[in-house]
Amino acid sequence: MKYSDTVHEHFDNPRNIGVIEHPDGVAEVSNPACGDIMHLTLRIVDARITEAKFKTMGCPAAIAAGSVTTELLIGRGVGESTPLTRAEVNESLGGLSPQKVHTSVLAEDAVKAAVRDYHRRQGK
Amino acid sequence: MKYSDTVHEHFDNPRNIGVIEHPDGVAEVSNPACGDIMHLTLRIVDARITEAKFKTMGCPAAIAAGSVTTELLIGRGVGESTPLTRAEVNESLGGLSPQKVHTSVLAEDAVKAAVRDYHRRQGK
Amino acid sequence: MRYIYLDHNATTPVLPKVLEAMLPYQCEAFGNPSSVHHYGRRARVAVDDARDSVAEVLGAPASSVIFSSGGTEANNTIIKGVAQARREHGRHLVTSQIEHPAVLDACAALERQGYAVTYVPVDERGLVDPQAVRDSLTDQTILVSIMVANNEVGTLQPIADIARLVRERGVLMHTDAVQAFGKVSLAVEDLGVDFLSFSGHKIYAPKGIGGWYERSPAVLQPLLHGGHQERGRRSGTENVPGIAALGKACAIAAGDMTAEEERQRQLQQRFEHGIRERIGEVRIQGEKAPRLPSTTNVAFGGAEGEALMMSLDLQGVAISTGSACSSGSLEPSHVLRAMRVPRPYLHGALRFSLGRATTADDIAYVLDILPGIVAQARGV
Amino acid sequence: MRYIYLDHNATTPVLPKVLEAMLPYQCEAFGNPSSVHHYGRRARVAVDDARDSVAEVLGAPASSVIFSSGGTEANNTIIKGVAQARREHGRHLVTSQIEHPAVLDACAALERQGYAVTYVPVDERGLVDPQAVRDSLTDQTILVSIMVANNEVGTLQPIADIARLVRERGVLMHTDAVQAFGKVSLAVEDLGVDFLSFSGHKIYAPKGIGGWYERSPAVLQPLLHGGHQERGRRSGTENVPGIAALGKACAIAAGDMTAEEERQRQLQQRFEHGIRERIGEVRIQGEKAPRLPSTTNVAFGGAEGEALMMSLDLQGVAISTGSACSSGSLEPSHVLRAMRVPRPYLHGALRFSLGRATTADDIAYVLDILPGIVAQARGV
Ligand SMILES: Cc1ncc(COP(=O)(O)O)c(C=O)c1O
Ligand SMILES: Cc1ncc(COP(=O)(O)O)c(C=O)c1O
Repeated sequence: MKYSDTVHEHFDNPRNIGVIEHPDGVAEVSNPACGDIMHLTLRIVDARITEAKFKTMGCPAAIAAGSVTTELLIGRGVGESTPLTRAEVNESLGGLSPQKVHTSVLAEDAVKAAVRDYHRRQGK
Repeated sequence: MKYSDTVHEHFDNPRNIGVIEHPDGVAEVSNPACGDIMHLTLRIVDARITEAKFKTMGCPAAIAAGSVTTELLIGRGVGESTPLTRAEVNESLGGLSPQKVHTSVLAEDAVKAAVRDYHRRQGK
Repeated sequence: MRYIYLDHNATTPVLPKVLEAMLPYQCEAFGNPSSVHHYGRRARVAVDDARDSVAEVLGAPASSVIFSSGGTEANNTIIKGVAQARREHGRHLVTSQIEHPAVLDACAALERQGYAVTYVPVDERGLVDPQAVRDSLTDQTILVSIMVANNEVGTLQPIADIARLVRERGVLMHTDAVQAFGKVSLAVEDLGVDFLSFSGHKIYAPKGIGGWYERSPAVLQPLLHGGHQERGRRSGTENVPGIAALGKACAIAAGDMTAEEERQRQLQQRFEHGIRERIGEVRIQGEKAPRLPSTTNVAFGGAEGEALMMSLDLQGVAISTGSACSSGSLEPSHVLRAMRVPRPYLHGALRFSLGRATTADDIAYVLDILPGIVAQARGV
Repeated sequence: MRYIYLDHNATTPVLPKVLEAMLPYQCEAFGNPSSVHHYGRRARVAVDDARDSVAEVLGAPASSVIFSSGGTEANNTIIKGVAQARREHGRHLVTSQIEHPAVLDACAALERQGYAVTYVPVDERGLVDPQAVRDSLTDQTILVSIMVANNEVGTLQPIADIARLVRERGVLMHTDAVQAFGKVSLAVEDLGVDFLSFSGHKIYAPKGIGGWYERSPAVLQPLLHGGHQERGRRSGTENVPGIAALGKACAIAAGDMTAEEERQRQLQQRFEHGIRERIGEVRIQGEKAPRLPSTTNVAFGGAEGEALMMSLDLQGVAISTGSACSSGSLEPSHVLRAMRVPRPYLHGALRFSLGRATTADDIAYVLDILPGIVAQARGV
């Protein structure tokens, strides 16, 4: 497996690891094929993400994807469209190999599910 | 091609090269498949070979076979049976490889033909 | 940083003495063994001498040893070559579920050509049952191929028992001995096999050399046709330096095989004991089975193998997750699945493989850092 | 004794700089390129770099270069691999009567499996007629394989012309470039071929490494199945030191190809002129054809080649009779027969092949001793 320097860097120093207590949005998604699990919690104020934390049981790409996802999310709005796409995750990581793009899909899924959870809590 | 030390030695210093003038038996045999030619002349006194010379256009094994053949022949009688067999030639050369045994056959053929020529000249 | 290489099942460094044995044949005695002049003859002598050394490790006549480019070529030649030569006798082969891809994929290629292949399962210890092999034989079976030692978990199969049952039925028996060759005693007469593959780069010879043993008279269509090298069994200019190196590596292996096996056995016990003492939720594959002393496959529940491997790499420790050959794929290892490793462990397996250079100090160092790395991976 | 090696078409010594380029990957950066840890990554970089160097010599993208154990494996893979992949399209192949045994015997193996093969003749200069190739094509033809440079006589075939006619008909074109690679310019786009084989040990890299170019998308069933190395086209642990060496040898060859070609051309002219001046009844094969500057095949009427060769060997000069690969057989060379060399010359042919180390002095020395040796052989 060949990873970009960015993946290595995030793997080595993952940002925003952990769980937000009393979050505004939460999700846990998994990929049964490879066993990767991603847990994402968001703090959302005035429809804008102010805090994001993740935990994963996954390969280095999954860890890097979680890390970069939280970084990118902070400051973004949660309107109609999803605040983050798998393409952005992939690109921010310097390009994942075909065997590893699924980790960016997992990240996007987690973001969508956490935002959905937020909207549901808002009673929308 | 792997040759024994004996073949190498005979190739390097072939014995009895040349042609006996006014021989008592002479033969030239050839192997059309590989192009080898062997010319053998014998001096025979009282039904015993006293001198033998050979010339060949052939591979190192053929040269060694000619050389060892002349050495072995000298002193032998020319009665009913052939004075020299291919097996003896082969053995004296330390064993020829399957691709090269034909040179001992060529030598035996030359000996037989030269002895036949001797008997014919004797009017038998 | 301290570098510790614990991936000897993937490949090994060339030993200095082995390098020394091959160097003369690169720049100086560089002739082609097919050449008749003195450069060629010197190369030929090197090849013949090396063949003797290899044959000695196998207790076999030198003429039964054929050199190839490695274990993959040997396995492909034997499996496809017997299938081709025996196709009028039948089109069924038997192998196991835990073979190396060089055997499994060669079998799959034959399946695409209309052959049938039975993949015998293993038990949870990673062992093939000889009776299961016997039961899989039909009157169409032309070859059985079962490995001596598994590359991922190190389990040693009961080859002699299997071979006896197989050859009783008049079926040919092959064993992929790539991981066992030079490490444990392998006399072909005791094993009773018709074919056995080996590879140089697993025993401190270079990459690009290997070969096989074949019982004569051999039934095998060659895979490589050409200049009739190796008595026509494997054409192509001989890799003379590689062959000389393999000969030397065999001589070294034969010289201290039992002592080195015992030394590694001690380290393995210390290592596995240490892991159990320091880390919870671990599972050592094939723990109860006869195993290579070099190989410890351990899975950490709730952690992901690749992440563990990369954390170790960052601290200078080189190991592997599944087999080096199939890493880079998403699937959990076919060997661990065949052994029915439970799901929580399936993605958290590491392979540590020891070698000649491994010291008790190396083991202690890894035991020091491993608990923290596992905890971190479980915690992310 | 003075030793002069004039058998470079059989094999070449590894150049010191090439040896230097491969040594780090034996004992130190010895990782398996499939491994993810730093040992593996360093090996992977070496393989990638070498692939770039090889691709540059061919003017091809790096992804079109596949490494193998040598020229024989490359030829076998391409010929059998295309035959297997295309067998539903047709079962006819075309090659020439003067190919290397690695092509001819691979074709013969296919004939035994029910394929038909046309062996196009050559003229007395040793050249294939492109029209003859075109005329041999049928709607069953799946592959044409014609070598660039012949190993015994050095003649250079009009590959670009042949390839144009062949590909016009939608048929795949392979060329065995083992003897030409690194010696004359070979841009695959100019040649217009789909496959091209090469070998390391003919260009001062070690024995046991080679490979092929394939135009993408490639139609080819791999010969070696297993760990999916070389993008699945050729499985088996990569011969990293050999690959690094081949990369270096290519870089060296690319560096001075025209100058070295011209230098050898001068030596060749001097040599052939000298032979004609000093010895009667000689015949230089393919004298009038485009030829490698390294190769002089000369036959001495009424003398026997092997005896000449051994006499030269006794005086320190290493040469070959026919091809190194087929020496040891009784038959006169198939190449000389295909060129209709007259009978008195057929058994008296020698191949002198020059290389980087050959000097004008070496040529002068051989010209000094050769007349006496020929006279002696004619006289025995
Ligand atoms: C059990 C087994 N068989 C075959 C092979 C393939 O051998 P090689 O790497 O020499 O092609 C390997 C090594 O990768 C192996 O471990
Ligand atoms: C024209 C040609 N093709 C193929 C080969 C075979 O290559 P290798 O020796 O690398 O197997 C050779 C060399 O013997 C050759 O001269």
